[in-house]
Amino acid sequence: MKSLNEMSIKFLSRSSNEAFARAAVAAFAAQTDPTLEELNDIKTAVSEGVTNAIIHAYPDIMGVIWIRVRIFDENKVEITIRDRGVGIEDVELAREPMFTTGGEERSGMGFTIMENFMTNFRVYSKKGKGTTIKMVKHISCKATGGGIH
Amino acid sequence: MKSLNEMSIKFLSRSSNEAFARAAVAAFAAQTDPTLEELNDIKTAVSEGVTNAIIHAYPDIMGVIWIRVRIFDENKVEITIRDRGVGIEDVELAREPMFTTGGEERSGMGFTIMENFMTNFRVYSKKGKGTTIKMVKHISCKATGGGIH
Amino acid sequence: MPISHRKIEEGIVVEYSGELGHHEAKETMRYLENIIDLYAPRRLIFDLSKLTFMDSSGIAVVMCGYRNMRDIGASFFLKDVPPQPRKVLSAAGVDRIVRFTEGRVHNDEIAK
Amino acid sequence: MPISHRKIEEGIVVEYSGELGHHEAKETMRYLENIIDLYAPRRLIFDLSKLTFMDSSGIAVVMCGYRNMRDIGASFFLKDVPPQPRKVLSAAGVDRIVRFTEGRVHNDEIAK
Ligand SMILES: Nc1ncnc2c1ncn2[C@@H]1O[C@H](COP(=O)(O)OP(=O)(O)O)[C@@H](O)[C@H]1O
Ligand SMILES: Nc1ncnc2c1ncn2[C@@H]1O[C@H](COP(=O)(O)OP(=O)(O)O)[C@@H](O)[C@H]1O
Repeated sequence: MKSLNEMSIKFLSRSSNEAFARAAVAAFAAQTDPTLEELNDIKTAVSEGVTNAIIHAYPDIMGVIWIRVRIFDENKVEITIRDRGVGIEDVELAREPMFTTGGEERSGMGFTIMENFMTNFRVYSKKGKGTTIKMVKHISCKATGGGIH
Repeated sequence: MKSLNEMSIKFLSRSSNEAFARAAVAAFAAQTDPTLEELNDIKTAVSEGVTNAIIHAYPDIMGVIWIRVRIFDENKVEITIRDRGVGIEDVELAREPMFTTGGEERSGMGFTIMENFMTNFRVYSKKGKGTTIKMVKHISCKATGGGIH
Repeated sequence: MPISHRKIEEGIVVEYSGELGHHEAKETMRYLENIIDLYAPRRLIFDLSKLTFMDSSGIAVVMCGYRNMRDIGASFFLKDVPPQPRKVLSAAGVDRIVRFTEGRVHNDEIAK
Repeated sequence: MPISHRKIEEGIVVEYSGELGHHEAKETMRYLENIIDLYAPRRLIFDLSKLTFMDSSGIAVVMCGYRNMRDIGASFFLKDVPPQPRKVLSAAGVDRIVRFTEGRVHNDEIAK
């Protein structure tokens, strides 16, 4: 299926880049004319995915993070976040609410939020190879006519 | 010289992506703690460069545009915008204020604004191959301590 | 479209809000031209108080409004231009051609 | 730092403004802990009216403030939580543990 529009970004796994990453995705997704809540859901999910790559995928080194965003017909926004970090041994366990290897500073709710806030959510990971998460948000059609304008 | 932080973005030459491109660069550059005027200068220059790639580099086809932003020590932000479009025959002429091949809809002030609003500005272009512009903005150091935080 | 107009005693006020780049320029020019064709106002006040960003595409928009009004012997004003668009317009010398005004539009002020 | 505190009759108000993600979380937790160590207030009101964005990193920050206050037998409140952070906190069930309050903090309200 061909996308109507797409972009990708690539950046270093510095925590100072979290704000940039979520702002960039939100600015791109904004052209589907989402509601404020839909746009905030996307921004929140991206923040979770990027934070995971920064702290879990590259715990001790500076790595590279990729995000691709594609807009499809019928107001479907697909977001892919990819790292080449340590990977996840047991994805099912990692996705459990409250599960975290991050200690007191983490809530273990990242995956749960991505899953709840987005329409579809999938995780692909291989120990030692890295992790890719793919999520889709359906944008409600407005009476005034949504779509790319 | 190694950058302190960097990112790159890649997107289709749709005019609906202009707002995304300038917002993404501004969100990244914001971590150097610029003044509002400095950040607006960067946003404006990026908007000019991206608009040129969209309308002049790829007049009839949908092309790809790349932006790389690097932050160096001493609050130096370097922005590179690259297209693989038609290229510019005579760069010196193109840089003249008011020169445009875009007709009534363009003012011919894009290059002049990039040059005036940024600290350094260079254009590399080859007819039929594409255009790369590289611009640098020095961010003033604040008393409260600037730098990446 | 983030553009609207209203009639006042002094003429027509057109208000633009949000960002104005190349993506929004063509439709904005067409809007201004339509308003001028339709009303042939004595004065057109382009209210930019809610303009959050403008690049050089906006210069062509402003000059389009200015020329169309001049051609019918009428006057064109820019009202409440924020700092960022003002810097872009100044870089192009537009502030030496088009008249800027601030605050409430009064007959006496724009009649100067 | 976009965080500050002030004493009021009812206790201490800590106000956070801007975005709160992982990048800002550690410093924010430390700030809350320091305030609690320093003042051992009877009530800590974490004013989030100016919080523009929060992800799950903020859950750990809120729970850190809540636990530290509980450990000294004192109360912790979240004040004026905007919709986006509220949705994040609800997803984690924090709204069933921590008390939320709106508007001006009155002695009688938070004494409930
Ligand atoms: N990109 C990643 N690379 C490696 N491990 C990850 C990645 N994302 C998540 N994980 C693992 O999954 C766990 C749960 O993640 P999450 O639900 O987002 O909660 P949290 O980030 O608070 O720990 C993490 O603690 C970590 O062990
Ligand atoms: N990326 C590009 N690819 C091809 N031609 C370009 C590019 N950027 C600028 N030009 C040429 O240079 C001219 C001047 O550009 P500029 O000063 O930005 O003004 P304007 O965009 O208003 O025409 C353009 O009209 C065009 O002919």
